Amino acid sequence: MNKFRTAAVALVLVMAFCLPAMAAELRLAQVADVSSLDPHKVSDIYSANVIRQIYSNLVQVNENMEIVPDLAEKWENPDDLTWIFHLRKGVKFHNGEPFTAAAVKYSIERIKDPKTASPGATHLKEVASVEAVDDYTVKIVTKRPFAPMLMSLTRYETSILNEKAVTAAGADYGSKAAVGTGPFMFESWSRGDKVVLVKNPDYFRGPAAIDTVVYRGIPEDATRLVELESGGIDLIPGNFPYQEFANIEKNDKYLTYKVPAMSTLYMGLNTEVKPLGDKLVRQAMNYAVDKQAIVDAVYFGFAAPSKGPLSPVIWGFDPARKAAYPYNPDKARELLKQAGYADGFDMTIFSDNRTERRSAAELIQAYLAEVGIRAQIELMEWSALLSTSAKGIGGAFMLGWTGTGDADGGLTPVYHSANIGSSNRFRRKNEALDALLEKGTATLDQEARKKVYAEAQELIVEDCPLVFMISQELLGASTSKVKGFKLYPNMISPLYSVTLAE
Amino acid sequence: MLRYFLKRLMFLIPVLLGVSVVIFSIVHLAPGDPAEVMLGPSATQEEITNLREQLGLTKPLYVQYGIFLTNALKGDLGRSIKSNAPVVDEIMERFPATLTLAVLGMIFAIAIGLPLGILAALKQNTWVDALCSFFALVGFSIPNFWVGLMLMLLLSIYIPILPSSGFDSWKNFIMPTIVLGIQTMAVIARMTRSSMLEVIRQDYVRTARAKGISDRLVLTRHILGNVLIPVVTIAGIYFGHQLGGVVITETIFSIPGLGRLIVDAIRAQDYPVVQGGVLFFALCVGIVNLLVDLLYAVLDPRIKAQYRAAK
Amino acid sequence: MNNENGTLFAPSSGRTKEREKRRSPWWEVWRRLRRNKAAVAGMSVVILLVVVAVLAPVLAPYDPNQTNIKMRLQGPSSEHPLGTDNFGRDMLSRIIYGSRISLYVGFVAVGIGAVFGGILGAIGGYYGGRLDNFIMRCMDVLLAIPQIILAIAIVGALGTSLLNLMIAVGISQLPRYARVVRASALTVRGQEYVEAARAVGASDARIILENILPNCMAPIIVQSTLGVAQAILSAAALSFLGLGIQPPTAEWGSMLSSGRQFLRNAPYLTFFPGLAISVVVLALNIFGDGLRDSLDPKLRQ
Amino acid sequence: MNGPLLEVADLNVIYKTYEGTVAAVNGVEFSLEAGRTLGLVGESGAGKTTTALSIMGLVPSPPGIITSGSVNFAGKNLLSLSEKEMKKIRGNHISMIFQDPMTSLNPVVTVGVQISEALVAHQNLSEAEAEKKAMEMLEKVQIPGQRYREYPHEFSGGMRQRVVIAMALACNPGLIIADEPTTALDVTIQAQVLELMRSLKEEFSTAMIMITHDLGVVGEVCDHVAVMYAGRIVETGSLEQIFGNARHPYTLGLFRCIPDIEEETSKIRPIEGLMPDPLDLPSGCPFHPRCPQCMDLCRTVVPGVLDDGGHRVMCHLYGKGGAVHG
Amino acid sequence: MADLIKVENLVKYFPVAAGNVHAVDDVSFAIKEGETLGLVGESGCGKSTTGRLLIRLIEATSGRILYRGRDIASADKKTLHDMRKEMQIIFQDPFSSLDPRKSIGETIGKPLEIFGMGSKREREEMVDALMEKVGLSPRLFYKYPHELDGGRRQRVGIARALSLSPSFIVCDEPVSALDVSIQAQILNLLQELQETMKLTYLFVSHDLSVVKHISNRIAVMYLGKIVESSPSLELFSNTLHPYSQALLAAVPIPKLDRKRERFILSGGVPSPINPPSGCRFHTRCPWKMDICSREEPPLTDRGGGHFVACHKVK
Repeated sequence: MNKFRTAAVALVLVMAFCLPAMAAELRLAQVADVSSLDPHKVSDIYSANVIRQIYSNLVQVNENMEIVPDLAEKWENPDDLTWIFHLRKGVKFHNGEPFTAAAVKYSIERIKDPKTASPGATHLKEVASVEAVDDYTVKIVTKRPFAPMLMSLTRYETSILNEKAVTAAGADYGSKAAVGTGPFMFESWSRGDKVVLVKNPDYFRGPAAIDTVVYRGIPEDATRLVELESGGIDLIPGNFPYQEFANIEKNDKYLTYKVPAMSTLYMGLNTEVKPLGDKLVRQAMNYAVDKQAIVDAVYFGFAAPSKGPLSPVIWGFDPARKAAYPYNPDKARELLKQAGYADGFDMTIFSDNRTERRSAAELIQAYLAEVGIRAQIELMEWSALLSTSAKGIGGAFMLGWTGTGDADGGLTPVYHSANIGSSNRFRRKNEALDALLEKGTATLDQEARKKVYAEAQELIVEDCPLVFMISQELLGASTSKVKGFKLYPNMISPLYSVTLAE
Repeated sequence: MLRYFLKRLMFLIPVLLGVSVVIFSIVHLAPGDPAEVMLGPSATQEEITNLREQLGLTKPLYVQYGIFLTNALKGDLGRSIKSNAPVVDEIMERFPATLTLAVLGMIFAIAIGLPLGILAALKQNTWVDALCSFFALVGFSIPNFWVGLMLMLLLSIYIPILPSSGFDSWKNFIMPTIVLGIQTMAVIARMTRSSMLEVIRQDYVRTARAKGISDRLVLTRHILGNVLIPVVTIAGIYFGHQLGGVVITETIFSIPGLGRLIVDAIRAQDYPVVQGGVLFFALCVGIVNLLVDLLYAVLDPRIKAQYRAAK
Repeated sequence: MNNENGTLFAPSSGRTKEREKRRSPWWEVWRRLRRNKAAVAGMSVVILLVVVAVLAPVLAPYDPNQTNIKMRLQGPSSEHPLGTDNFGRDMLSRIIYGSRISLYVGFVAVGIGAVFGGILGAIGGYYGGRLDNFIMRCMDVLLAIPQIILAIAIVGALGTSLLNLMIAVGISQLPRYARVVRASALTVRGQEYVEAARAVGASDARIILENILPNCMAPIIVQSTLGVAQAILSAAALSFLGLGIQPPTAEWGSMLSSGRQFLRNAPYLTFFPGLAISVVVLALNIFGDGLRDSLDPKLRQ
Repeated sequence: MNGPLLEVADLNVIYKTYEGTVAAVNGVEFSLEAGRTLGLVGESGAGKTTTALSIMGLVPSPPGIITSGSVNFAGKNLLSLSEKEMKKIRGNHISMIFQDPMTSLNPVVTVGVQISEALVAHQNLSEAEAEKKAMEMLEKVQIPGQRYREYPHEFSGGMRQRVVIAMALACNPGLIIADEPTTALDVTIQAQVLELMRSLKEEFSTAMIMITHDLGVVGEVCDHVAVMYAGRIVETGSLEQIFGNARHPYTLGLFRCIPDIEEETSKIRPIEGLMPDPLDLPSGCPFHPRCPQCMDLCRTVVPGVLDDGGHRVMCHLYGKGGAVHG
Repeated sequence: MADLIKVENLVKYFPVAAGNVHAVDDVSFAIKEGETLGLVGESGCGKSTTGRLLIRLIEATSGRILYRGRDIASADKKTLHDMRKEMQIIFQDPFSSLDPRKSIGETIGKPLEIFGMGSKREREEMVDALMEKVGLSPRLFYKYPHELDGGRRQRVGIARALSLSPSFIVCDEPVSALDVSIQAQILNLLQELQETMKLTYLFVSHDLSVVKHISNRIAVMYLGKIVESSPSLELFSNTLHPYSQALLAAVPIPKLDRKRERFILSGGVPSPINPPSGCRFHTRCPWKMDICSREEPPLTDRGGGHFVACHKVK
């Protein structure tokens, strides 16, 4: 009896000491709270980050943006239209349901169902049918040869869901329930404040090292940083304020992370607006802006002048490319003269109010003024900017592009003339380019594809329906106790391998 | 009297209806489209149209309003376009933070403003009065977002004793409470002072003093009772004002409240959330006004009699 | 009946009578105002600000929009007394130019609010009844929506621009003018001199123009002075939230907003614009208070 | 007690305003025996209310300053008492009734409490005892005692003034100062209230100063009359002396101004001119610019006081003049 | 002399939340040209309302107002406008009856301007003449009301009323806000003007001695009704209605050795919203009979133009 009591007390004591160490909790701050945890219903990066921890896909990308197996162990193309995936066995959803091919079929069909109105449907629009050959084999048939298929399946939008969980939660799926096969399970979400995840002890690669993940949304740069310093959070996975990065890099209390981002910033030109339809004028504008100055002033050096329409980390980027249009105001003036605009002209730059874009616009305005182009800045709400620019905005517009990680996703929506009226905001039809882009999609041989895209990139740079700006870098920071965190170029970094040191 | 309040409650209905029309028109007038926001820059026309249909945005505006109204009458404010969660849930999850802030701000404002105003009035035309009045005037004049930033600079960065975001512990509330309450505090102090000065001049105060009762009794029984009526009015008005002020406070201190929800929703054109949120705010303002009216009846027997007499 | 056409009072012998000097009631107000030291100080600051705004090109040491990346985020120095911002623009020059926008926004927004609110209030107050009821219910609706949210929604709908910002602030201020004017119109309407004007055959329009409005001026002026202060604050708040002012226009609220990201390294970017707003608003409020005291008929006796 | 209950001597009160210094009360002197009633008559701005407030120690300060004088009440100079000692006098030994019954009652406190608080403050009564006494006082002014818990707005104007009277009489003071207590009331109500005051004064044998502009009211309730003009008492005496044999031109003028209701045809003869500007009082006799019998002397020299068997007149017509009295 | 103005069954109800305020309830009287009718009563009895109804500053609920035989209660806008020249009003409160933002000259000249009389210059001279007429120095032309004392302001009000040379003036308690010495000046001025300009007055007042002094006839009002009306002297020598008697007895008189009976009414005036049935005075009347609460006594002539509405008086 006495022994038992001593043991019990000892146990309690041990537990008391161990508990804080055992309950390893990782607290992260993003710019915003998630909007939903239903992968088929969201399109924002902050939700994507959390979704990435909860769900798995058939395939995934690693930190170099290379495609690696996830729920599919291997895959093959019996012909140009067919994709066969062999699935991992013994995987369980967080609700205990087994993962089978039926789940894949359900998920893909749910995305494609117009009733779902999934923002991710675009990634699977070439899919003609999905078929569960057996419990662990899935066959996807595309409408035409579709090379970017695998990249599409890595997207968070194409995460695999469990039908039973979705049906059970009904309309509350994504806000009160989220069931995947990922390393972390959904625990709670206090709207506007934080999402709490706990580790999935049954994760197919083995349980994660950390027990709890808390995602918070802190919109203010300064506040996020102050929170990191005061110990309120452990990790800022991207969106670290540029102006503070140099300081924190020097501080050995913190670990910093820096990778080139998939996204680029550019100033689009509506080529239907005079005189932006004139290629000489567009080229002049490209030469007129000192991109390095924007890198320095807006990004505090954490970016690089664009070498073309694609970021260097996108598959298909032509490594031979040099910076597009280096700063050359004299040439710009000359081109303008050639185009008949020696005295410059008036134009408007539209932007939303995000600091980087607005600041870049202000600098562009100053540089354009030096070659005689009188630009006015007009700020709009993001929604208005998207809508108006799709319909043809009255001038230039500041926009960024991330794409899918594949050259197709980086080029086709933006430059193919079929997308005029929606995502081709330059409203520029270039038949040669259209043909190249179509060819790129249909060519399954990856090396041949790369050549096609290199050609396309050159064509775009030359035609320049936009002013190329910069490819930015992603910055992150954590306290030094966070180990094993890798920042991914697509800004969606998995936390599975992260550990917390004492 | 109960009937009077029921009637007053009924009067809220046309106001809320007006609010819903105003806000519905404003948000739908805005260029842009929630479907486009949701689908992002890469969306095709087809996808956008599909989503618009799913969201019921292709119907004529008056039909949309009709649907909104009929559902709202059933207590259903629809679902957020962005998160697909019921707007009522969205609001209710964020309301506690906002309410806590607004109430704390009001308590702060009254706890500081009232004594300040009383002191200033009692010491009228002395340096104490000048100091109190100037303090109140400054509180009334400085932008609260600036106060927030300066407090944060001081108390989170230079002398890091208070957290700059979140709302988990009592420490989280100190700075937001000050930021939110400072203007109301100033207004209450000013109102208390001028109301005190007015009441002090009243015949009945002179009568009370002529009775030779103690100054304390004159103050508590004869002056304060009458001073409180305009102060309560102004506090009521500023409670509504504070509900608006939470937008800024919540932004600065990253507090997940209703103000930020509505502003984010306005920007994302999440119509149902905007409509629901603003209506809810209007309802709060209405209810606070009603509470103020109730307080009048407690404070002033004349008003109580009016309520009784009202049919 | 008596003589027609008032001939009973034959013009008296020429204009020989000496009259005492005209001293309008405003003179009285001015005399009282002059004695109020605080109000004079407030007024001086406001006047100074107007002068600064007008003479901005002369006073500002630099072009407020001249970027100079090499000189960015320099702390206060003799060259740049208030430092430079993230583009190397001189903060002092930007604050000097910012006074133009702040005053402009303040006065135009109040103009919009006061004119429309005043008209609605005067109509409601003078005619009363259902029209009044309807106008006031509309004002209730506007009041039920928190001002800043209403303004954000309006700017969201109309688009971001200086004009729209002023309209938004003006509309959100409208109810208070309507109420103030209505209240004084109601009081004035009940005065015997309005009855007297009707007794001598004055029309409604004449009464509103010649009796009601001039006698509502005091509260309108006071409210407007304080309203300018409030409008400057509201506009700054909207700019702070990123609505309203187009870059690179120097405006205090948006300067404060963009300086916020440098709060840790360059707090002077937020400190000085905030201080500028505070001083101006404080001055206007002090002046408005003084004006109220000078105009208050209760203190006249 | 020997000597008069109240003796005011050489009282001077000024108000400092932005416009300048207002000489509100200039060397006022009078006395009042216990149980008697003095009517203090004059037009607006004559300094009646300021005189009353000086006795109560309630002259608003700033802007008011009592520059000199003494107010002896029951042997004590009230002007030299501390505020604390004054509090023991106010409402207890001297109480005051103000002009407007609509504003002199606190709207948010029950009339009962307003009556009883003086009792609690001065007579060491418990709340319950004070309540009982207050109810008695209400009955005394012909208001049912059970209306103790009602608020002022539930009473009519006449009843409110009776509540105020009850309040003033609660501690059975030696002196009541009534400042135009019936001016705001209709004539029939005024008659009721005056009647009530008269009978209560008898019952409580209280001395009273009745401030009024209405000579008729003076005639109804007063034993003595003091006529004020521009901060001075220009004539004082018993009711018979003033009403039967007024001597000062201003007093005479006042009587002639009032249409006589009992005569078949009445002639009124107004006093010409206007009240002097209190910021800039005329030199000499303050009444001289309006006086039909004005002499050269009047313009420069303030007349002294001629005392004729208690009938005191301050006019050059009746004395050798020159010296200011006292 | 003929009746200048004749009022028949004049009624004015003000609707309020709790019902109708019976401000003026079936009142009839006439005023002869060049005479003064004194309308006397306590506050709230409807005397001022009657005055305002007469010159149509407020619209009557029903009843006829005949001015020189013409019904003006239903006159159209144009006629009404012309009528303003004939009928004017002097207000009680010398503070609120003058626009504080207008100089004395403007205030007095405004009616002339409205009726387009003379050039600006001529109008100014007419104003000077008017000011002299009412005993104001034309030097005060540019003064503002707040710079004047009550008596002078009242003179301004009188000058304004006289500017259109009317025949009929409603004097609404013109002296009750003034000090006695000034009151006498104004009363004398009004009498003087009446003689020189052949004016007809309706003189509304609560002060019996003033009314007696200035009026040819007096009507006593109680709760919206005329209870007694008679030639001035007759009313005082032979007061018939108990209310009139009480009113008369209540007036304090500044005289020694007066021989008057004490006659003090109990209670206050009932609410005009639901006035008592029958004779409205019955709740306070010392002579009250059964019939009084049931039947309303008609205003009947007791000889010599002395009308009284009382069941007891036979």
